Amino acid sequence: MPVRLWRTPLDIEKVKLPKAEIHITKDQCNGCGYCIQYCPKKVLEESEEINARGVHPPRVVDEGKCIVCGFCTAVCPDFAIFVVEKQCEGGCYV
Amino acid sequence: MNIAGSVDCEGVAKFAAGLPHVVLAKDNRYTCSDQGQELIKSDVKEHKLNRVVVASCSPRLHEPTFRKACEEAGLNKYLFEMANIREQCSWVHLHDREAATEKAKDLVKMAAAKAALLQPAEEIEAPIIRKALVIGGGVAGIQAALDLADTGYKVYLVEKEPSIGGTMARIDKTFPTMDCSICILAPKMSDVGHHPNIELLANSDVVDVKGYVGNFHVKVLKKPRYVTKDCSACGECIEVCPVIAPNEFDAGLAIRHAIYTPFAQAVPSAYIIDMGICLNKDGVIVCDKCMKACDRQAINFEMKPETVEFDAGTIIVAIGADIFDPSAAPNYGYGKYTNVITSLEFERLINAGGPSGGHLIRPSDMQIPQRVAFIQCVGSRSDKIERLYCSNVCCMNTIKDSLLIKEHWPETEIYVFYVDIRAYGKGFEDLYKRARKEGVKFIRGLPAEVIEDRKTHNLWLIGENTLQKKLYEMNVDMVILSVGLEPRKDSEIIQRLLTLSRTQDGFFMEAHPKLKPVDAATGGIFFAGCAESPKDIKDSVTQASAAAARSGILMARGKVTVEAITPIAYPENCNACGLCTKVCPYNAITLNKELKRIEVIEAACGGCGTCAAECPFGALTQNHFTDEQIVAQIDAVTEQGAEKKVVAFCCNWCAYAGADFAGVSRMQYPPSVRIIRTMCSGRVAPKFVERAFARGAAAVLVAGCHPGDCHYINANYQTQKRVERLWKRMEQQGLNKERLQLLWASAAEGERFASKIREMQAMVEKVTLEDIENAKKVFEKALGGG
Amino acid sequence: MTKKGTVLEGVHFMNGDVACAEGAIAAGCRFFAGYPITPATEIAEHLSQRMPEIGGIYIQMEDEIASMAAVIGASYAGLKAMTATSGPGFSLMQENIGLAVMTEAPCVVVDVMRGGPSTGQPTLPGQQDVMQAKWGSHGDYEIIALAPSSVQETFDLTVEAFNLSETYRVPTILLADEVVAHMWEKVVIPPAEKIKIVNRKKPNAPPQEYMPFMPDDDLVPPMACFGEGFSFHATGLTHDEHGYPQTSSSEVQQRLVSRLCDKIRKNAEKIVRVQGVMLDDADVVVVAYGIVARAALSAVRKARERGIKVGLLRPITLWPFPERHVAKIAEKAKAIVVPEMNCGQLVREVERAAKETPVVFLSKLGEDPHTPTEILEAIRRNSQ
Amino acid sequence: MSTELVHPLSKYLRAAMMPHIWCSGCGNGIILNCFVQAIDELQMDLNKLVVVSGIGCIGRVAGYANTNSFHTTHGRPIAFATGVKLANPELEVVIISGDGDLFAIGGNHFIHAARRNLGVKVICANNFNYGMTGGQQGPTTPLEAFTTTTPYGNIEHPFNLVHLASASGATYVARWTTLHVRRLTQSIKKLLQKEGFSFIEVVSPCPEIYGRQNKMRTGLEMMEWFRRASVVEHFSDPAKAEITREKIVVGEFVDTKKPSYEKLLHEKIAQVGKEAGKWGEQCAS
Repeated sequence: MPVRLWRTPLDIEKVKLPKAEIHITKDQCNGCGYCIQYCPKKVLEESEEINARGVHPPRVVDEGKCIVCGFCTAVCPDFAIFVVEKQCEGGCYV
Repeated sequence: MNIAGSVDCEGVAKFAAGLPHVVLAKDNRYTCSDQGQELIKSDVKEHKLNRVVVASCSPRLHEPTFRKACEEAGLNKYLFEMANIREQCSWVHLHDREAATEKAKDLVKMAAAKAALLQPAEEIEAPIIRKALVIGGGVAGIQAALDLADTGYKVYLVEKEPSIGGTMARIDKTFPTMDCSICILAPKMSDVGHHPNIELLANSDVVDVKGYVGNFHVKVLKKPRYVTKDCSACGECIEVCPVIAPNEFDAGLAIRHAIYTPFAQAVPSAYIIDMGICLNKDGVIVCDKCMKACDRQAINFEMKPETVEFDAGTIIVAIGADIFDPSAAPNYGYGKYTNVITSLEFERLINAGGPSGGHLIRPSDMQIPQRVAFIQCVGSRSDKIERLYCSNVCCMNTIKDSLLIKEHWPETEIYVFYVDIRAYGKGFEDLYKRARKEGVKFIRGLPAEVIEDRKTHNLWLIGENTLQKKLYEMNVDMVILSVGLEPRKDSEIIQRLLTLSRTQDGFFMEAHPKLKPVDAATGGIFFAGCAESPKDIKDSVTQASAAAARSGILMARGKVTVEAITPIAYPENCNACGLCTKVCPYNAITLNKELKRIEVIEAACGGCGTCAAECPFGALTQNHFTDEQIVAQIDAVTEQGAEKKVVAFCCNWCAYAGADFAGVSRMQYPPSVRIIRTMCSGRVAPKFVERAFARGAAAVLVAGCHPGDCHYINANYQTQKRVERLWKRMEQQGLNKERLQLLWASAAEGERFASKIREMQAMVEKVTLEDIENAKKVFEKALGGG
Repeated sequence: MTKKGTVLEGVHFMNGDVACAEGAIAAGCRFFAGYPITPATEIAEHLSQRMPEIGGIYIQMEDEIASMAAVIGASYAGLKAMTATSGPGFSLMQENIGLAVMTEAPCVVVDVMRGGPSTGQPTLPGQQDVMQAKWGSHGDYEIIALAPSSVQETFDLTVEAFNLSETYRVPTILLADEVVAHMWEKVVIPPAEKIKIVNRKKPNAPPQEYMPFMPDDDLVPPMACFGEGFSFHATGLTHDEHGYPQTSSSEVQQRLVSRLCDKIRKNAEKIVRVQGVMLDDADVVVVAYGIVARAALSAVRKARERGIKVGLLRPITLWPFPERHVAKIAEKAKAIVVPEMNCGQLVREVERAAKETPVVFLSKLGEDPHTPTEILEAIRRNSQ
Repeated sequence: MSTELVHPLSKYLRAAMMPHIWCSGCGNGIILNCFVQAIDELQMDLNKLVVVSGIGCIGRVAGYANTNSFHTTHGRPIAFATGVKLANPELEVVIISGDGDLFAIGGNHFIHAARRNLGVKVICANNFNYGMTGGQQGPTTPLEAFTTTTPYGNIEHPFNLVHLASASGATYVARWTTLHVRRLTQSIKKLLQKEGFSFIEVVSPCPEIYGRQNKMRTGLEMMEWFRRASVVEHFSDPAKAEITREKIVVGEFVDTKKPSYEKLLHEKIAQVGKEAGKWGEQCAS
């Protein structure tokens, strides 16, 4: 019988998933859009504001969705974004 | 009074005595018994008999028995022939003694005619590869693999899941003894993992099987785990993996990560990455947390699927069964009401290692329920959802579960809604009694529906108590659906790969329900566990050991004797057209261009005889099913009253077995049909059909396995082509093509066969003498030779 | 001929190429990168034997471009480095000589001059690279070039070349010629401790404050090397004192390029060396360098025997050009005779410095250097 | 989303030189990012690290990495690095430069350094053209590609860099794209720990100059091409790894061991001379 997640798993409270703090150095962003495109959780989007380099830096849509994989940090050609793991009491829960 | 009940055996015997070549005819009871066999032996010796015909049951049942008797009497076993006057006569014409007797005479006459032309033959022997393939790593597959490996045979155990263990690994306790399921299974699992004779291919699929008994060539696709053998199962990677999904093992009641191990005792213990949910797609590593966490660098995203090839002499099919998905029975609200769970979900809840740590809790509020209802036969014994069979394990499982609840929370009120309670096995009844003593209430009559109370998430059960003839409306905290077992979704794949047949239920069909319960009809293949029918653990293990023993017997002998039903070639007639090489499903015939003739590899020959049917020059025929012998049978049938008879050619594995099954099930059909057995419908040469018509037969039936189920891979596709060609010809010649019928009927489809005969009978009655004459003219050429 | 593992000393008979190689070793050169070319090949051959003996590096590169680049790399990694070639290879080195100038990499380039242009006369002497030595690379810069006229001097000037390049952080060119290079003569090598050796200035600022191109009063910045704890950047682009590119700042370009020139120009007096013979009363002065100066000297002596008041001025430093010395003798002299194995290169500098004093040019091409007789003839003609 | 925290890698960059000069979507920044990440993971001694670059957009990388760095003339970084590495073998010398610099004007130095198995490490940013000079055809420009000097389509066959490198004797050869940042970083770590001549080709987007002329106007379009076309195949035949629109074989091609040139050289010196091993004595004094 195929497993369908129609019922909230009973141990969901026990699941520790990292919580993120996303830091964007807006004026260093050059607007390539890689962080937005390749974020596996689609946490980022292009903002309307225009930065010192005349581009639209990314904006965080939902920090809660971020799982701190750090790909945005690694793929950013301008060192304009980085993510640190939030420190919660005994780990953060879903 | 198997036969004599509806056939005048004495009369038949008298008739037989008058047949050409017959020097002795006897009426005797229980000829298959030892005394019966002794009688045959002594007569052979005494009367210097050189051919023997027995008219009794189906050759599929006792031909080996009588052949053995002949051999012991010094007569080559290929000089024996059988007339099937039970399954295909007495049992299907119970209420027409006269017609049944007439038919029996015909059948004997046909057998005698064929017998006169039988030739002694020696069986050739092919070596058997002393390695076995076991498909499926549930308790049945594990047991079979261990038994064979301990006997000393190399075993390839193929499991499609990442770990072996199957359904048993997920169960908490076993009935009736209340053993801890995983505690008794885990040691066997690790034995498999460590056994020097077992090569475990987990997370793998069998994708191709070629060859024949004793000489199978197997291709297995090993799906990548993305974790190498270096994995020490330390679990560091799980800690950091940020992706989660419902955990199959806990029936979705708990979560797992993208990298995971199916369960603590998994074998092999190496972890696996679920690429369906892992973030790393298209060869791009987005998240490398697990790689960073793994000291042993056991994670390798470059792993590709690999194909493993090996040879095996025997195959054990132990693919198990699926568990019925109750959302197909919407009236119980599964999938809607959180507090309606399945018996498997119950197992995970009550299991100390499960998501609730062994506490039976309501998913809605995590509270321990006070009132619990079990509903039986969910997915069993119901025509509404086309599950007509009993799933065999659910009753006892529920009784066991109810006792488990009582054990932990004696105060719980438990109601079991059932149709019948089937506690037939050893120790089962005691358990049932205990449950009742503990206060479990058994109520006959399944609820019509279950309704949830929006606020409390309690459940209302509404139905009729069929014992008290009273309607009930009952409120409980939790409902447990006792779900049934059903054939694996992917059964067709294995069926096609191994050319097996399945019953209407969809489970695999054994060679004989009584005498060959673990053999498949295809040589060298055996069944274990729920693949063949729903079973509890004990029966699965028993059958597994049986299957292991059966395949062990073959391998111990070290060689398989190929029945002497291989082609005979007459090179003088052969003009090297190569048609036979094209139709042979086994590539057992090769064309030697230099010598301008064909060569037959007998060990590779499956014995379908389609080559003989294809050859236009009479350069090929089939041992024991020669043109002459079959023609003799046709002539025998059509000697008298042909215009009222249906000449049927049935393949040994499906149609003929189906006809037997009709007999076993006492399905009644008109007596006008006379069955000529060939190994495969592919043996039926057009000239046989033509001859039948030329000799005035009212109708002809060619019957074989369903396309795709052919026991000779694809030989029955030739049958179809040939029949279509004949139909075309009949149309051109202004004949009613209805008179030639083609039927695909499996060994399980007795009714299908019976109704086809009924339908043809109706048609036969409309066939006029003029029609018969026209057909005679059209096909008269076919009378030459034979 | 040499004692293994030591710097050579004592009296030896050797040719100019070998003397140059031994001079480099004596000066502390521990890296040589080169490419075979006549007539400089023997320098490479000799160093391929000697360098390993004294723990130095010898490598034959894929071409002269690579050789020059490698030399700069070795210099930045802290070794005294040298390459040796002849006209065609010298041409290939020019771009990276410019890089050495721009990044102020101390190094020595030996150019054993042969007949050009192009492949020309590989086995015959020439003095045709004098101007290339000064102007060969693009852009404005000053450079140091020395011209030995004997085997002994080849040894001495090679040591001197290293000292100058280490002092001023500028590539220094030893402009020898085929005759000096292949001529065998007595060479006296003093004991190592007697040989004056100069090493580049090291920074005394702490790493975090260190600015790789911030000059001292002598306009020369102290030099840190890779791996010494000063992590710094150097580039061929116009750069500020941090070494960071400033490609569009006129002010930085102004400051950098003028300093690169001034550190030589303003120190010219300290750098320039000439040899003067019987100049005090000279009416005629012969200005000659390299092997030609040897013929000139004997011509001057013969002329004096005949009572002609003639003297010899031999520039040892061709670049920076000894302008003041020439101007001084020009004040008294009636004529200046300049014999060169080219169509007139250094003579232009002489004319510029001599002002009104007539300058007679004696060209010689495609054979052995001028003979004393030829020069004597010229002296006589111009002494009336 | 505060920004008071500093980027974990900022200590490896020369703050004064940031932000860099590269265009939006240029892959050079990603290569720099992966390079310093690798240095960080290896906890390398920056004082022993020398980054050498040549001319071209990526040439500026030497200035950005906060370590010993030298920006040479066009095509000559490997030749310069040869001097550095031989003069002080304890230095880890990494050449980071472009395809034109390393394989057109500098091609000779590349093959000879590889042949000698000089222990320097080369990271090549392959952007298929001369970006800094405005997008001219170069040694890696694909057939039929458009550049400012192939207005009718390129008729020159491009170099297959991984094949060239392995044929020339490199002991480590790998190719990644700027999308494969994780693998690239791991690969660079491996490169930095190899003894002999090692080479990584990084296929890198140049949307502003190359992309525009070839129907890939943005970095994203070029990265999507990499995602579509690249197949990870370790130790496949480099000869069959030409880069096409349809397929970019990425992965490790060569990973072998043989003594480096400087190792053999200094063994000779030790055996011949007495003073071997006194490196930088001139500097030290």
